[in-house]
Amino acid sequence: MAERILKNIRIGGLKNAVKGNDYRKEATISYCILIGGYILLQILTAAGLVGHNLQGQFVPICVYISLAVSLNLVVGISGELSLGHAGFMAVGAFSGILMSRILLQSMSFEPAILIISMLFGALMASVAGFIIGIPILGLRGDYLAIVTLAFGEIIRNFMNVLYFGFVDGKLRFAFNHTIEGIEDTDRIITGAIGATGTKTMASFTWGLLLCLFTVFIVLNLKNSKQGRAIMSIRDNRIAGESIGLDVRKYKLMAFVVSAALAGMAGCLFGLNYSTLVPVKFNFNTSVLVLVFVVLGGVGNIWGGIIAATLLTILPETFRQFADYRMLTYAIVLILVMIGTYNPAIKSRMNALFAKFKPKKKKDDGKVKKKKSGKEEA
Amino acid sequence: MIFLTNLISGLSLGSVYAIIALGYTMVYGISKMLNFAHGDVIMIGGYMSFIMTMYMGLNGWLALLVAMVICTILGITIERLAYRPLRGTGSLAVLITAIGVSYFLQNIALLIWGANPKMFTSLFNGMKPIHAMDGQLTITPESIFTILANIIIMILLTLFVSKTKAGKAMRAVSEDNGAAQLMGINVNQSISLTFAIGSGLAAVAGVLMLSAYPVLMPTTGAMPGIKAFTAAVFGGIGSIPGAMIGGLILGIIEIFSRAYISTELSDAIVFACLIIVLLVKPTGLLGKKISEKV
Amino acid sequence: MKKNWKKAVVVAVSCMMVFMLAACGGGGGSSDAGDNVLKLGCTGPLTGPAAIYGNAVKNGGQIAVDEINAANADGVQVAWQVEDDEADGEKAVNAYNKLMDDGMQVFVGSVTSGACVAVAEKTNADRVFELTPSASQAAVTEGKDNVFQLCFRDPDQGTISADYIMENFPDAKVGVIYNNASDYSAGIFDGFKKEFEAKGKEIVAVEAFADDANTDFQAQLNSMKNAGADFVFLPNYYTPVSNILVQADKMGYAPTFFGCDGVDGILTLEGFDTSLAEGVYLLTPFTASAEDEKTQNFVKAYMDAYGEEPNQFAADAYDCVYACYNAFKETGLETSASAADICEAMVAQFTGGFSYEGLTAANAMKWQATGEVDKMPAVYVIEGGKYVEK
Amino acid sequence: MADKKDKREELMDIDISDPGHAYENRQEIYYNDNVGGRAVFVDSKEQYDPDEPYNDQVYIPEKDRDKAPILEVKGLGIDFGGLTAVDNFNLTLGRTEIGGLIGPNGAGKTTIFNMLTKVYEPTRGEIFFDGKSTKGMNTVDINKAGMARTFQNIRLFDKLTVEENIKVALHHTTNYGLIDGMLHTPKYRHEEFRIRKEAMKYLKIFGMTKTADYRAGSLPYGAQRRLEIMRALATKPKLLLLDEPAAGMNPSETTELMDTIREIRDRFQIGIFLIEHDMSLVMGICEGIVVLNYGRVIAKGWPEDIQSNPKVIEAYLGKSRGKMEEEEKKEDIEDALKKGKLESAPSGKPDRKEGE
Repeated sequence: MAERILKNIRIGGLKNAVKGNDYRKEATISYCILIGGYILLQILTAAGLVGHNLQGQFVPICVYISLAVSLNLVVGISGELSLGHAGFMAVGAFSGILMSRILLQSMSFEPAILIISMLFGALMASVAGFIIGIPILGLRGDYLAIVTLAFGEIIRNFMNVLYFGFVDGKLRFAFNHTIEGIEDTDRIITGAIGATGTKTMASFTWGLLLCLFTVFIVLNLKNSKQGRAIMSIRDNRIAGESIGLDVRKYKLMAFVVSAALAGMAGCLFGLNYSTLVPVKFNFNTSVLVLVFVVLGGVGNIWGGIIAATLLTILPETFRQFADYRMLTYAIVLILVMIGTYNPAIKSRMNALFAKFKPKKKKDDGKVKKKKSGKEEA
Repeated sequence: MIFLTNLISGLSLGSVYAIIALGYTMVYGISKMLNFAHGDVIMIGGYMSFIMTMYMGLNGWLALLVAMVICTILGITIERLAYRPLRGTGSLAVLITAIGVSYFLQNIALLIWGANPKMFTSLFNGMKPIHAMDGQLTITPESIFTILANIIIMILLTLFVSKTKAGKAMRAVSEDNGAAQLMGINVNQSISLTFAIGSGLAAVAGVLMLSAYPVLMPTTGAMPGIKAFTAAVFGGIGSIPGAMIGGLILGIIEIFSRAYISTELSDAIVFACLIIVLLVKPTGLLGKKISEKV
Repeated sequence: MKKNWKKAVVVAVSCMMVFMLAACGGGGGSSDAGDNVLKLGCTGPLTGPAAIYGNAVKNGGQIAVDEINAANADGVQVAWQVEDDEADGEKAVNAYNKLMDDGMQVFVGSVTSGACVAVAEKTNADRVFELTPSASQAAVTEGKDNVFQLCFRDPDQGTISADYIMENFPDAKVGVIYNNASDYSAGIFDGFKKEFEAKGKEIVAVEAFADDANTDFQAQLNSMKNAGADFVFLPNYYTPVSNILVQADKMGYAPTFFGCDGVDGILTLEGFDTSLAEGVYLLTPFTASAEDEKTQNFVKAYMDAYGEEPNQFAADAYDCVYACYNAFKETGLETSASAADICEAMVAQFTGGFSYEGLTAANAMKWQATGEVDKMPAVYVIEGGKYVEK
Repeated sequence: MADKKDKREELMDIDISDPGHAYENRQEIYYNDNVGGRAVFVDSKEQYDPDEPYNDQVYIPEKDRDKAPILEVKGLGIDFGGLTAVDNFNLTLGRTEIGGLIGPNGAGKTTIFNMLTKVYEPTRGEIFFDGKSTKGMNTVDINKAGMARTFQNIRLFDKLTVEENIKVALHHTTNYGLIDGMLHTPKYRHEEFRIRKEAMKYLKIFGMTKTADYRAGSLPYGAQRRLEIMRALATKPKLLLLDEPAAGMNPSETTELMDTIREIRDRFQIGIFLIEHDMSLVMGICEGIVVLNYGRVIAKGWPEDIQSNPKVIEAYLGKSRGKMEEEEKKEDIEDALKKGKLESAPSGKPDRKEGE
């Protein structure tokens, strides 16, 4: 019996086609940036070329990188706009601080305390992500965004009335006002005053490990059955359902993993400062992380890493503008957004680059396939 | 009686939210973007009106008019310079730009008018509050006028959108940008007009809000902006009556939860109500159901 | 096409990285006002919702610095550098590090408590002397020998207020409206409540709010009214207090209001109808209408320079600069001394009976080893648009 | 390195002549024009009896004799806000049969597909898939039960590669959990390699191995259509629903597509139910055809019956024409029905109904 094998697709038909995502390349670039940056900065620090100001930002930069990468899981890979990432960061930070204080009563080995606290922070944040995730998964687009914003605010509001502390060595908590009979030094979390007396344990190396871990998890997830399912649902929800993908399950998965990673990052952030107030985790922080993601290119992991680093350092370098610092930052933000996304500027820049690289074939991206298809018919 | 007092202050607060939310909802309807700088336009409107009355010696109402004109121009300028270059590049890029604009407005206000708060003189300063039921029930002129203004704006806007040519063009653009263009509608003009109306309303909202809650600072617009955005989503973003209903309900929930449940958690309660509403009606109270063609 | 674009970004980004490293690196001092200069640094919110406090400290400190430099043209000069921290711990640490890069020797900050606790940890580790003008939380100085406060601690203010109220208004039914999202407000309320309950008295109504900007206070005020409160304690800054006064007036509710040092400044609020504040009590160590010569001079200089009346924060900063300057002179060190050396000597001064008479206390201020300041606040009442001492 | 090379070779060296299921029956069922009735379109108002699955006259391939028909639809109907879009739709489709659904634009064809796959919940009627009622199932359950579909307007996962598009469809047979996925455990590696091989097999069958690494959204139109069919097949369905597979194709591509569809049925031994406007395709490969107009079945039968059915011609022509004109047109349409394609005719309601 003769095989009826279909004719192969003509090569010519692929001249406008675009190659897909190269996971290995993406991973290599991401890890190289992280490790290379770490080594470079360590050398510069050892050589005394890095000032206090930049040194002090190492840990926050790492935290923001992790946050940007984890938010990318929701915004870029799952395709949902989340405006409440700081909420998960808050849950992770405060539960991590709480755990570290409890552990400090019986342990003194800091790396172990840090790791357990971070895992606990991740766990609590993922629980929060799960609780938040369930109701919102039926929502779409901007409605989902507003609900994440609302949850972020609820978490912060709730932190304002939450009190934790030791009374006679026992952990006690209360809502509103104060815990009966507590000594000032035994307070852990005091409502709006936040967490005080935290023992700072974070360091640049821990920050790097956190970043590597986050990138590892997110990139691996992206290139796995689950990640493909999440991206499929982003690209076409109805088609995803038609091939049997459980939309809610995978959206929830992306949301919970992202929350857990944000919780971990939040915990490291919390353990980098001796005090932490709930106001820190307001809408502005969520937006800040979103800015990293968008500026780095939605879905682009290493772009997010670079954007987070630059935008954390940028306001600090603008200190020389004194009173005009934040104004300058705002203007730069607007200009960079227009410069990166405006179609006219984009194509002009591309044309400019094409001149430098005459040998490389220009592919004009996705030409409207569907139109040409219909014309043929 | 306390109930009635709370209801009235809830309605009044809700009316402020509603007027701000109208700006959000119209802009969203036409350009599908969340204009997070809207709250800061309110603040600018407040400062303009303040300056006109305090330094230029203008009458409050005249100052309101000037503030409206300035905010309208501001709205159009923002749209032209910051949002138009990004049209058609996806809502995220514009969202971030809007946040950039918001920072910009706040910081420029800080530089010009300083960090010290100003006390806004109420537009209805000469009028006396109405006391009824042996002083148990108090109705301030601000409440009355805010609620009235909300109703009038609502009616005018509905008429504008449904009866006038420009309004119909706006609706056409918000339905289908490309098709509207093919029908010969000037899309740029329609969008500019929307921003103009939204920003003009922001000035009104700012003056009304500051008449009732008079502290004016560079960050004055931030929280009402977020609340109004919530209100717009509550009612179904893109829907004009939805914005009004959403605003009113939000105001009432906020005041009632403060009065009867907890002042500490009132914001959390407001947001929790929003979530519950969206669970029952995923596109808000009056929002259009999104149906995808299969 | 897209790839090329991304490469462009990468190139641009790497250029910027290099630039930034160059900008951030180095750590050399930048302000060279002269040889014999003591470098004071401060971080505070110069932008954002709390910008008013940071700017007041910046300006108040500048007045003191200008005075000192004018008076000692040949002696020790003072440099004054204030960096923005947006009232945020993370930014404050960054700002502090920037000051360190610029060669700061004595740290006069931070302005807000939350930020200050985070920075105090660093100054303690770096051995930099710290005197904060306005960070009033107990946690600021806790366990740190190098950190001192020039202001009252929040709970202490609450305690003193409670004592004053119980003594002078024994029959008052007291209600409280406080900001539960503000550490300052919550801290004072904490002390107030403790003291009140310790004395076996009852607060008839407690209501909170979460936003210092524009809030509708009718629900809170109604609750006060219903509970029959004829005395309302407002441990808040003057922004919400002015809002409360306006709204209370509109609803015709007129109890006796009692505020803390944050209420100072309410009379000079632009556009505020001062008649609404008539009869408001406040417990504060400083008012701009005080009639002693020092205050008058300070107020005049401030008005000339910045066109507005100084508030409590400005006065605290003024005092801080002078206290640090005086203490430094008494140590006998040269300005070329390292920050750590200055720190040890200054700590010895502050714990060893150094005293300073300033604007913000009726008595000469002295410091305890815990970092707390000993000073007495006074209670004022607003009468005829002026603060009148009680 | 050697290991890697082996793997790559293993990937490319796939034996696609592997018949899979009962491939040998192919000839028997292919172009089966056994007279006396077919499995398709038995107008079964009476209850389906599992003991006696097909009526005696129906020709049934040996292997299907003791099984229920793959799809049985009874009295299916749906209303959109009082408007009846589809009413009283009945159908029986054999296990390895190619059925066609035609009708003017807006007749409700895609709506029927949407009801079958539970994108819409039917207002009335029952659907038995593989002998089981699909009541209470959702789109995902339907696919898991073994029904896969393509879409009128192509719905691919545009930003994923061709290979990934197929891998996603192999999702349920990929056997590892979230933790394996996040940490890339040996289990992950093993399974990924297996499904990669399987994906390559589909690509080879459909002659698209070269496209494996390209983004699905950037492929030419014809390749996208093919990929969509492949993706549906990769979920290992028992019934494949194709919504206008030839839309936008030129005649030679359409011929190629006809071969493809037959090949799919023969190779995978599944039932196929398709919507199409291209009459040459429908008449060329469908063993049974149902014609829909205004949501109601107006004709059923073999291609030959449909071609000469006056109701069908009227549906495509419309009623309100003058007689002369009508005759003229009738010839045209008959001609078209016999030979080529008939894109669309003046028609009634829009294809899509807004929910509630």
